[in-house]
Amino acid sequence: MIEISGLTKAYGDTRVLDGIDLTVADGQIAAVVGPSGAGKSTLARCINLLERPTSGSITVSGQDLAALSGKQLRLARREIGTVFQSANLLRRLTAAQNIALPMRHQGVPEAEIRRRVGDLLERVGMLQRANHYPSQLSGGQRQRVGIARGLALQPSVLLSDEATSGLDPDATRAILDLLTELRDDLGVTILVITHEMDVVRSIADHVAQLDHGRIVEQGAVADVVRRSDSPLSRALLPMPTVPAADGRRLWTLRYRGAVSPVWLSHAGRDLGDIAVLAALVEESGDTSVGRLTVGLDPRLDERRVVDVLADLGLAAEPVTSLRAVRAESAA
Amino acid sequence: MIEISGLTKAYGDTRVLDGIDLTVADGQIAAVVGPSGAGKSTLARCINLLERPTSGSITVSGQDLAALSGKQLRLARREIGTVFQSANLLRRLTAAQNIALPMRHQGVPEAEIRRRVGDLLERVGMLQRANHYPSQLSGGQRQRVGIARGLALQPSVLLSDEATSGLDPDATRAILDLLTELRDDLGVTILVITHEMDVVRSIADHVAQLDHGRIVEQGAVADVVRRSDSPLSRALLPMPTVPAADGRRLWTLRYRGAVSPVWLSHAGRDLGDIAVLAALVEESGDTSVGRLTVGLDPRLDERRVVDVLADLGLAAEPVTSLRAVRAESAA
Amino acid sequence: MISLLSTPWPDVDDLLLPALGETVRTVVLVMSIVVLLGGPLGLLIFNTSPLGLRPHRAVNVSISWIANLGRSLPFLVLMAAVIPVTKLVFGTTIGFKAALIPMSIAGVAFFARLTENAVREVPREVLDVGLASGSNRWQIVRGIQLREALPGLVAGLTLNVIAMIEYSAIAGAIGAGGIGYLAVNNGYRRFDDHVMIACIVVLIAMVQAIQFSGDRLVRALTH
Amino acid sequence: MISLLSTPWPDVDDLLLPALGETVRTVVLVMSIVVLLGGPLGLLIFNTSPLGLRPHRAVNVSISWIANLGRSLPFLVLMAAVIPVTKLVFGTTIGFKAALIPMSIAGVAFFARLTENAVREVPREVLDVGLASGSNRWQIVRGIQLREALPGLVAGLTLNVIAMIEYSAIAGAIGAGGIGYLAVNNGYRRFDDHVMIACIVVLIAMVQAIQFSGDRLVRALTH
Amino acid sequence: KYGGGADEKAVEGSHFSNNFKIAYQASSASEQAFLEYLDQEIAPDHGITIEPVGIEDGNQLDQATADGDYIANIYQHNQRLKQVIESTGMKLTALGPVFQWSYSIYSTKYDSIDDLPDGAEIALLNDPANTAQALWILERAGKLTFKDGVDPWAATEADIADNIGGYTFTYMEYGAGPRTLDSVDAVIDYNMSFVDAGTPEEYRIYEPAAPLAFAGQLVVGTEYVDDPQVQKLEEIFFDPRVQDYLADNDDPNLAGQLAPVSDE
Ligand SMILES: Nc1ncnc2c1ncn2[C@@H]1O[C@H](COP(=O)(O)OP(=O)(O)OP(=O)(O)O)[C@@H](O)[C@H]1O
Ligand SMILES: Nc1ncnc2c1ncn2[C@@H]1O[C@H](COP(=O)(O)OP(=O)(O)OP(=O)(O)O)[C@@H](O)[C@H]1O
Ligand SMILES: [Mg+2]
Ligand SMILES: [Mg+2]
Repeated sequence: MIEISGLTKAYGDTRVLDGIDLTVADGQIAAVVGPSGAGKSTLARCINLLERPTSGSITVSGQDLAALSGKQLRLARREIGTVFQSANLLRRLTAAQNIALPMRHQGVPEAEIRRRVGDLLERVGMLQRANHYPSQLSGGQRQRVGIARGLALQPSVLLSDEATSGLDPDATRAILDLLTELRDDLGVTILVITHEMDVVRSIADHVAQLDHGRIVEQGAVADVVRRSDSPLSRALLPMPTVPAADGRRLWTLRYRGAVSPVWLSHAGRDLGDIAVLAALVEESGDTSVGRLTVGLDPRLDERRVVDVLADLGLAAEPVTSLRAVRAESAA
Repeated sequence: MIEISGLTKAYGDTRVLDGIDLTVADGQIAAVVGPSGAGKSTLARCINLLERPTSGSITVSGQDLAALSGKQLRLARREIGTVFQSANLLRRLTAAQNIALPMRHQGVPEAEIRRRVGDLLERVGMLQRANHYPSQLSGGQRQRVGIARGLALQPSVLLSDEATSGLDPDATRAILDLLTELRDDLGVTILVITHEMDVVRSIADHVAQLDHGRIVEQGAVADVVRRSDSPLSRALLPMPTVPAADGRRLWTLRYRGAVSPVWLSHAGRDLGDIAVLAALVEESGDTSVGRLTVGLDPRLDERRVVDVLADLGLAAEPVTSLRAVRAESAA
Repeated sequence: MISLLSTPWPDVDDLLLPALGETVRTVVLVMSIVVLLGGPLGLLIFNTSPLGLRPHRAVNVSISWIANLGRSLPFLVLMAAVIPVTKLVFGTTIGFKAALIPMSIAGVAFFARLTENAVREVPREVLDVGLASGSNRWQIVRGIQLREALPGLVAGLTLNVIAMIEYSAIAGAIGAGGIGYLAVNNGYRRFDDHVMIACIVVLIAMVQAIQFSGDRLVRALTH
Repeated sequence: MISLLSTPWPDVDDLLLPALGETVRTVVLVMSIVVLLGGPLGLLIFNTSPLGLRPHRAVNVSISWIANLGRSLPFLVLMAAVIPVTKLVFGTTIGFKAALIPMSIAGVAFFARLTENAVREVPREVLDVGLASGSNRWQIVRGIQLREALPGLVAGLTLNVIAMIEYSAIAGAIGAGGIGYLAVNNGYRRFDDHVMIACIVVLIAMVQAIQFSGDRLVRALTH
Repeated sequence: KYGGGADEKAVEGSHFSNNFKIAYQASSASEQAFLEYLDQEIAPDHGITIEPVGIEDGNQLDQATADGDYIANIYQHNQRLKQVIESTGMKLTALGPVFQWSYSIYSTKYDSIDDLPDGAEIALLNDPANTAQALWILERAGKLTFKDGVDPWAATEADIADNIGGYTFTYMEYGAGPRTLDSVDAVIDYNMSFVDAGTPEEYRIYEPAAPLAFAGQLVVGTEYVDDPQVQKLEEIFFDPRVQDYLADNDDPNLAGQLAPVSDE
């Protein structure tokens, strides 16, 4: 459990974080998204107290880190795994030694270290590179060693700062599966910083958007995707690029969960031909979510369209102009 | 124009690149994709001769770099902009000074340097941070300074190694627009290394997949997405996760270009209710591409389904098992 | 002009070999003290500085001041200044033992600065790795700072060993002997050209060998 | 016990101030030569090494060998060894000028190693930035290597200045004067305790000031 | 505690063993040769061996003698000794003179002291005793006068009343003398240094008799003056054969460098 309230961090005059309130419940994955420079990494660094907050309070597993003595702080930090944005590997240590380092320092027995290092290397697909030095690894390989090291102490809280950016889709999938497993099987509380909305959709329970040091929107992922017009929901389920409309009226449709997959055929009976111009329909966290831009006969009554689709479980909204759709899809 | 043939690079006994043949035509964007450690960065480093190839030949704008004298090589390299995977900023220089460095070394007049630095900073959205040192920048900000620096000498060839990984969607969009503009307006030849398939779909003309140092598949993006069952095409247009099938027969549908957007309604007339289980329909390089998993009445004749859809311009294929779809969508 | 009074070549060995032994003994002993004390002192100076793990102005200023003392005085003056200490510890102010204390003081102060400089090059981010995973300060210093700075430290050590050979020539003035002193005393002051040439050759060979091994080690440690 | 033979306090200044002037003059002059020659030499050694910009074994081994020469010999022996050169250049082997050449040789060799060590810490990747953008070697060396290594170089320079003050005390032996020599000759050998105390105070203050300014500068340059 | 050396057993009733460690100024080959002569020719008669120990730093050497680390040392004259005792309070006693150093003016440019031009640059050794000794040579040659009440054996440039020759002085470390010869008009230094360096005798332009006041003394720690072994030491050093040997030996390390003790 991570509880942040009123967190502010300033470098000189510039406030990099400004009154952050955020709670990540036990055994949940929270995603923090937001533009480059928003303060995401700073937030993570405040949580494990690598940066001292200027004001505000942070408790992790009920402990206020800032109030702890040196020794207590060290013990508390061992419970918080950190994956750094730029892997920060030790240049003079091999991949395996880098992963072993935190365990060595914690006094884990040598045999146990060997076992865990092997296990972690395998998990991140780096078994073949165990004895390579960072200079002999590719960017993504370094990143994966950093992930393994962050998990080495079997933390109960994990801070993952863009762990998967720069990883290929397969490796990303493997890491995300690993994180989900940690949450589900071991109840690890995870804060994921990411720019990849698929990552948020596929593993996060909670999502918060940071901008200029403030949280501008947050909520359960299930709730946020249902919101019809919040910037975060649009970012989470971006509308694929829409081709030209050739005379049809454009509508945005949105649904989540209990909707029959044959809704399109059914709607077609009432509304005539439906041109599917852009669509993203997928499974997310056990339910189906959809977001489409469709073209309908412009002569149809707006009310009727909304009602027919509402009966089927979809939220429908006419698109005011093509420009708007494009802008939205770029957001 | 970049022409690579038979390129091999070995570190000791391990071949990191193995017989690469790749051509990027003038004014084109080629994307290189592939798993972490496949050899993508090494490929880029061979092109600007930061690594000497073990064998094979590389010509850039008709020049074989390996055959040039020191001075000629320097001149040739000025025509090749490089964006490094890990920005590689100079720690003791500010953002602006980092960008100015290559220009200073090329002897660009001071006023011109100031102008171009300002312009580049603005392009990558870093005008406010011009005088920050790298240690005062966020990861994404550093990355953007690195991009600006790679463009500083107005190169005719650009090597971009994961320039946008770690950037938020807006910043990514801005960078991609910048790259497209460079290609379209200035005819810059660009090699983009990326893990983000949207990046490939939205800007690349050509795509090559690297795996274990070999090119396993390549082609024009337009061609590759049309291929029905190549791994690269599936990676490019990944099938969103498919929910449970409840009694219907699963089909994968694929199309590109000249297909009426109302095909779904039309197909419904012949095939009955169509359950849209997963879909990705979007505009890609001026045409519409679609990839869907739909559920149809299991009693329908396979031939008939294929024919009906083929008439509408879609390739249809029955899914052999749910497992297969999942595996495919994860690939 | 070769002096007529030079030691005959065959007899040069009789002077050279013991002197070489003395130099090796002195330098090895002093270097062990230098590493044992100078290393920690340098780490302390760096880590209490504003860039270190535990900035502490008062401690930093005072130990930095103390380390500077050891490098402020000409070595001969330093030797004189520490006579009371030497006398207390070894009961004598002359000979090999008496040279140990002033040489160690100068060497420790020098190595402290070299250590500080080497450790300063370790990027802050990798120290954060240790902090974030709850390592204690000593573990961070040993497991991360020293480890990452290893090539720089070895290069510093190489510099230091060679400086100590130089100092041992001055320490010869109080009877510590050694090859540098043999060169100064018999070669320079007594114009014994054979001894001079032999000493110079041996000194050059020794320094080359040390520097060469140091460089090799540094390269082997750099990944 | 304060010697009866000590210079009266009011007269100490008359000895101290000229000596201080001599030290400053010698060290400033030598340091300019050291920086001008030692820096490039160190850059050359590093850049011809296997880790450098243009590895070249033969060149590397030979210049490294030459640089080692300058640090192989006890300073007094070095002074004697270069007498012919000194004589040729300055026409004299005595006094301030005669000290410049041996001091410069030792200083240059020392600074070459310090430069090499500082520059070695610059990550290879930032050199690649220069190579990839077609900068020539000199631009990479000046604009990237030296620039990035600046804090390390300043720290090395600080070490070097202090070492040169120490050397100047030995160079006093051939009449170069200076405060260290005053401490040795009048303070130590003549038991002039007033002069000794005054010299020690000045030397300590000088070294502290240099180290302190050096440290400040290093910190200011570290971002 | 020492018995003449940390690792040797002291003779019954004495602080010292039968191996006499005697310190001399390490840079002086002639002092070493002198001690070796004693060891071979005189000491055996007394059942003693003499072990010369070269120590360059005179102050440390005196301290060690006062402490009984060495039974005696032989590198300084009475005036210097007085100065050391006065300045440091070391407990040292001189037992008597044993030899005198030949001390001369050398020049490659001029043939005699009288040829030295007005303003000639003369190099002197920089340590106090030798600076004084050199100035005193010039004083006795009539080339300068000292201020009233100045002890000639402690004189410095500041004590000169009238610099008749108009010389300028340059100071150098022991060992630099012969090497400096070409750079200056004249050098005043020990003969032994020039002999060691192989400087031809023709460059010796002035060679006054060494004064008794500058005779090298046998010095022991005051605490040990009555030690029975010190008695033996005196017997060895003041054996009449010693002075005869100094007068007419042909050891290249001694002849022309260490002279017998004179009458004044
Ligand atoms: N000096 C080296 N010695 C041995 N192997 C090396 C060396 N440098 C790189 N490699 C190996 O070469 C392979 C290719 O590395 P490269 O950096 O080109 O991968 P990449 O495709 O860019 O991966 P990523 O997407 O992770 O950046 C990697 O498996 C890496 O371990
Ligand atoms: N030492 C510093 N001095 C001044 N500003 C700083 C300092 N460190 C960071 N900043 C600023 O704080 C802001 C937040 O940085 P942070 O690293 O938290 O961003 P981020 O959200 O992680 O971005 P990214 O996605 O690019 O990694 C940035 O605008 C950065 O410029
Ligand atoms: Mg960040
Ligand atoms: Mg790469």
